[in-house]
Order: sequence, then structure tokens, then C-alpha cells
Amino acid sequence: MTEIENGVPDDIIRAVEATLFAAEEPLTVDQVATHLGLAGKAADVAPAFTRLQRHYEGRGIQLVRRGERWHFETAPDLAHLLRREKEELRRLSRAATEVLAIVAYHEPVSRAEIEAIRGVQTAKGTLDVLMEAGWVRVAGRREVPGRPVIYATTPAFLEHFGLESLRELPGLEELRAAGLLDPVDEDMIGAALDLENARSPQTVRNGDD
Amino acid sequence: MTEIENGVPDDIIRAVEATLFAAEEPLTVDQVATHLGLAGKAADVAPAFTRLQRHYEGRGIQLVRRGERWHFETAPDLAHLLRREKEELRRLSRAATEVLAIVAYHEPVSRAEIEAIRGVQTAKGTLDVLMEAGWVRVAGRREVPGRPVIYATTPAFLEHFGLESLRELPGLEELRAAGLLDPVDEDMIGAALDLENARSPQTVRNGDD
Amino acid sequence: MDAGTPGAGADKLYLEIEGWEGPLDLLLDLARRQKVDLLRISLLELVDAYLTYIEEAEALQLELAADYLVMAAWLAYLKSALLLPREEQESPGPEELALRLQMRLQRLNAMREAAARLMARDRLGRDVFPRGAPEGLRVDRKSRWQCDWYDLVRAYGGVKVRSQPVVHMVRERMVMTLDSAIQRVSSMLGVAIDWMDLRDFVPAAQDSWADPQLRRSALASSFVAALELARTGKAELAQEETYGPLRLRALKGS
Repeated sequence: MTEIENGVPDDIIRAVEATLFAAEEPLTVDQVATHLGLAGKAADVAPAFTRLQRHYEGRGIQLVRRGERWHFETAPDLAHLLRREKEELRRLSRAATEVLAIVAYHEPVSRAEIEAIRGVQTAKGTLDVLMEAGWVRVAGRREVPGRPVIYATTPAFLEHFGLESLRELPGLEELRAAGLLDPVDEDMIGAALDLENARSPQTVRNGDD
Repeated sequence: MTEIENGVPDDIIRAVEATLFAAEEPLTVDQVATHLGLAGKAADVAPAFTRLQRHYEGRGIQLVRRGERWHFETAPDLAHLLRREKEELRRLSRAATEVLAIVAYHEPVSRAEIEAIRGVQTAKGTLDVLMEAGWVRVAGRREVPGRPVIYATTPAFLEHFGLESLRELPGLEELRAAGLLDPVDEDMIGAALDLENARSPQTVRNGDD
Repeated sequence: MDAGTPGAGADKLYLEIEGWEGPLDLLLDLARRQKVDLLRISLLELVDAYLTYIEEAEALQLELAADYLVMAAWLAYLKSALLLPREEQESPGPEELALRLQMRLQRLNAMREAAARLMARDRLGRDVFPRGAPEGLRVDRKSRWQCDWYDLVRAYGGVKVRSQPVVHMVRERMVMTLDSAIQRVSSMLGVAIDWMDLRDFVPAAQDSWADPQLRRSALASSFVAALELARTGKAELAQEETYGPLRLRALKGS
């Protein structure tokens, strides 16, 4: 570590530093290696990332990992100095923030499952807004009758919310332990509509689990 | 200096570092001071710039001063990383090779003349490819009605094909001797014989020389 | 909610109903007003609060979405089931249903809180910032064109062969012309040291000269060429017998 902390960093470290610094978007180790003409030698390049990350610890800039991609950003504790009023972030509706959280904590998840958790129909526009923001994507279809589309988060989601991975989602473990992230296959509203037949076979089966 | 090189930089240094990093254009010391709520206290902020500059010496990134303004940039010796060229080897198409040969044997030559010799229309793109390859250049215009553009070969052409001058290109007789004018079908035999007839007088004359 | 609206209680209720994200959302809000852990709320109290809300809204003839009413009906059913023990208990029993409702509320609550925590994180572009003016990485794909000398001259040969006028291309006229015969015979005589048979001047029967007709024309042309060379004093001819081999050689001093 000393040659980084005190002296001149080696060539690969300098090259990785310059590449990530100049890049217009976060890059994976592979992408950086390829750019440096070291395609397939990601293992040689990877240590430079963690060394750089350590070097920038405590500085005004940080090297962070978001999913598989790395980028430099300003230190979060300086937010109050750097925040720009003119740059208004897209204001998300409450519905959109809830849907985003549900997608992130449950992914991949179908629209019906989102609606089951929220107990209300989700306007098509809500998912569209999240997809337009680049935080949610269609992740395929679930192989069940009707083959519903399922949704998941994107790398940009991790980048925007400063998460190394989905495992870092706040409270994830507690929620999981409390069974609050278990699959929702019970539609209470539907059951209520179906009041007379409410004690349907499925419901009974669920009750027996 | 030690608190920068080895430890955690102080708050002003961190703030200046982050501000210059996130800035969309180079900033003066005054602008940075104002941004940090230290308007009029440029003297307190200025040392942070030189300390940062020294910190980044030898790294992949540098803090540089241009006139009164400061900004981060990639170290000059790593500038080649920003614009990497990737070369793809591509074979010249048959059409392009023919056009190149015609230009070489007949230069300067207009597009209409090339087409007359080839007996086929020449796509504009063909000449573009040859110019992109650096082998053909526009050599002016012919002073005839319509002033057509005329083309000629470049020094790079001679270099690529290992020629001292265009005179080194083989004449028709040599092409024939090398079998390069070999007829491809019976009808062509006649053409070849006629060709020989056509050349005969000269040949006789040459013999007399 | 529009704070500027004159704030009678009824208006307030109306506006709030407009603001709910569905009946479960309303229920969750009412549950939170009990200010206890969601696991320990009084379900009967919650049901009453919900039904009161809906009744008030109906009294004001507010338009309520159907699912609010469905929820009200279901809650009323749940309440009666909880209060009036029956002999034949349905499965699942009301306690089980109540538990599930609580679970639903907890789930929604968990996601609502998670959303709030997510939104409060250090967000890129709000709290932390990427580089303001990155130089950008560019990979310029450049074609390096390949072509060699052989391809080039061959292409020219191809063009030349292709573009020769084809008007004379008649098979029957495949001949060796006199001019070329004279050239051929005289150049061959130039290097010969002895008499040569006229037939030896005809090109070997191979490749383009394989055609017997063409070879006959060559023999004829060579004969005329021999006569011509003899006439101009460049060669001499000899024939020992009629129809015998015709031989010729260069005339010395020519």
C-alpha cells in the first residue's frame, strides 16, 4: 500500500485512475481492462481498483463500486457544500417511490405482485416513470400461466442510490427475517370481492402452510 | 504537507477537491471560495489549491492551473488513454481495387473517365474509401466544361505498395507475361490475339531500336 | 392536499380520501394513528375507524372508489366474525384473517418506510456528484485497408481484358497475322545457327495455340513470312524435294 499512499503509484493504478476519472459513465473492471488494452487480464487490473478506493478514503472524492461498475464521486458528507438548487431532481410521486422500493426489495416482481402488496391498482404510468428514469427495467416474464412481465432494478438504480449491491438495501435482512419479503400470492381485495367464496381452496392451503 | 500525503486532508482541502471535481468548467480561487460560503476569504482557500496540486503530482490525475482557473485533468502522459484507436484490418473490395488501379495507371483521372475505363458506374463511396485509406487524393479540377474533379495517388500509395514511382507499375506486356491478362474463356482468346495484333507494330519497332 | 381549501372537517376528509393510495393505504394510516406497534394494534378499533370514515364520506355523498367500499364490506364481515363466535367455524377463522390483514399492513408499511429510506440516501446528482466535465473515453474505430501490389495490377489487368473492344472476336478469324509471323520468324532466325524446318516456327501446340486451325494459320503466315524475309534478303529458303520439308536460315550479313 505504501507506494500508493506515499509515493508514485504504479502504471496500472495511474491508468485505471485516469480512465475512471475521464469516463462519462461508470465502468466495470473488464471494461477498464479492455480500454487499457488488457482485455482478459481483469485479474491483473482488479487490485488497482481496491487500492485506489483505499487511497481516496477520507478525501473529497471517492472511488465507489456500484454493482459491477465503478466511478468517482464526491464525498457524501460534502453534500451541503455542493448541492445545487437549480438542479431539481425529478420528483417522484409517493406511488412511484413505493413501487420502486417494492421492485428493489422483491425483484424480480410482476405488476400483480406489486399491486398485491400495495392493495391498489398501479397506474401503468408509474412503472413507466421508473423505467424512464432508468432505475427499473423489464427483466423477462415469469413462467407461470399468463407469463406476466417481471420487473427488476438496473445498474443505474444502484448508482443513483449509492448501493454497492441490492444486499445493501436498508433493513433488507430484518425485513426478510420478519417474513415481510415473502412472495405475496394472496389477493385480499380479490378475496374480499369474492366474499361468499372467500374461503377458497388456495386460501385454505395458504393457511395450512 | 504530511496531513495530505499520509493522512486525512482538512475540510477546506476536501471541499476544494470535491468542488473542482464536480465543476463543469475550470474555476478561479474566488469562485471556489464563494461556492464554499467563504466569499472574500480567497486567501484562506488558496493554499488548498497548491497542496492539492502537489498531492496529485505523479498520479493519473492532475490539478492544473490555466490562467486564473483551476481544473482536474488526466495526466498528460496518459492522454492517449482518452482517445484510443482501434484498427480493423479490412480488405479492399474488388471494385475499389480496380478504381485504385485505374487511378494509378491513368492519373490524374476524373470519375467519368474511371467509369469509362471500367465500363461500370463507380459508386461515390468507392473513391471515399480510397481517400480514407489515404491512397487517393483530389488533385484539382480538369479545365473542361463542368470542371470535373480529378483524382491522383498519394505518396502513401507508393509507400504502401512499395513503389518508387508510378512508372514502376508493370506495363501491359509485363502483365501479359505474368499471365495477368490471361483470357478467362474462349472468346477472350480472340481478344487477347487482337490485343497482340494491336501491339505488334510497336513491338516490331521496339525490336528495331 | 390543497392547504388553501377552506378547512371544514368534511372537506378535509374528502381531500384526504383523494390522497390515499387505495383502501389498504387508508387502513395503514388509520392503524398508525393508534400510535402502537403494528403488531399490537386493536383490529376492532381499526375496523371501526375505517367504517366511520367511509360512512362519513357517504353521508357527504362523496364519490368513493369501489375498492374502498369492498374493503369496508370485508372489514364489517371480519368484525362480525370476530365478535360473534359461530358454532361451525369456517376455515380460515376470523383470527387467521385478522392476522393476515395485520401482515398486509406490515408489508405495506415496511415498503413505505423502505421507500423513504431509499429516497433519503446520498443520491447521485443531489448529494454526491460525478465528475462535472469528464473528458470522456473514445475508441475510434479506424479501418486499415489492405490491398497488395498483386491485387492492384491484377485488377488493372482485369479491367483491361474486360474493356477491350469485342467487335473482332470471331472464332474463325483466330489467326496469326503476317506482321506477327514476320516478327516471330525473324527473331527466331536471329538466334538459330542452322537450318530450321518451317514447321518449327509454329508455336507449340499448347495453351492458346492448341487449336489446330490456329496452328494452320500460323504455318501459313510463317510461310508467307519466310517468303517475305527471303524477298527482302534477310533469309534464304531450301527445299530438297517437292512437298519435302521447307527449311530456312538467316542470310549472313543481313
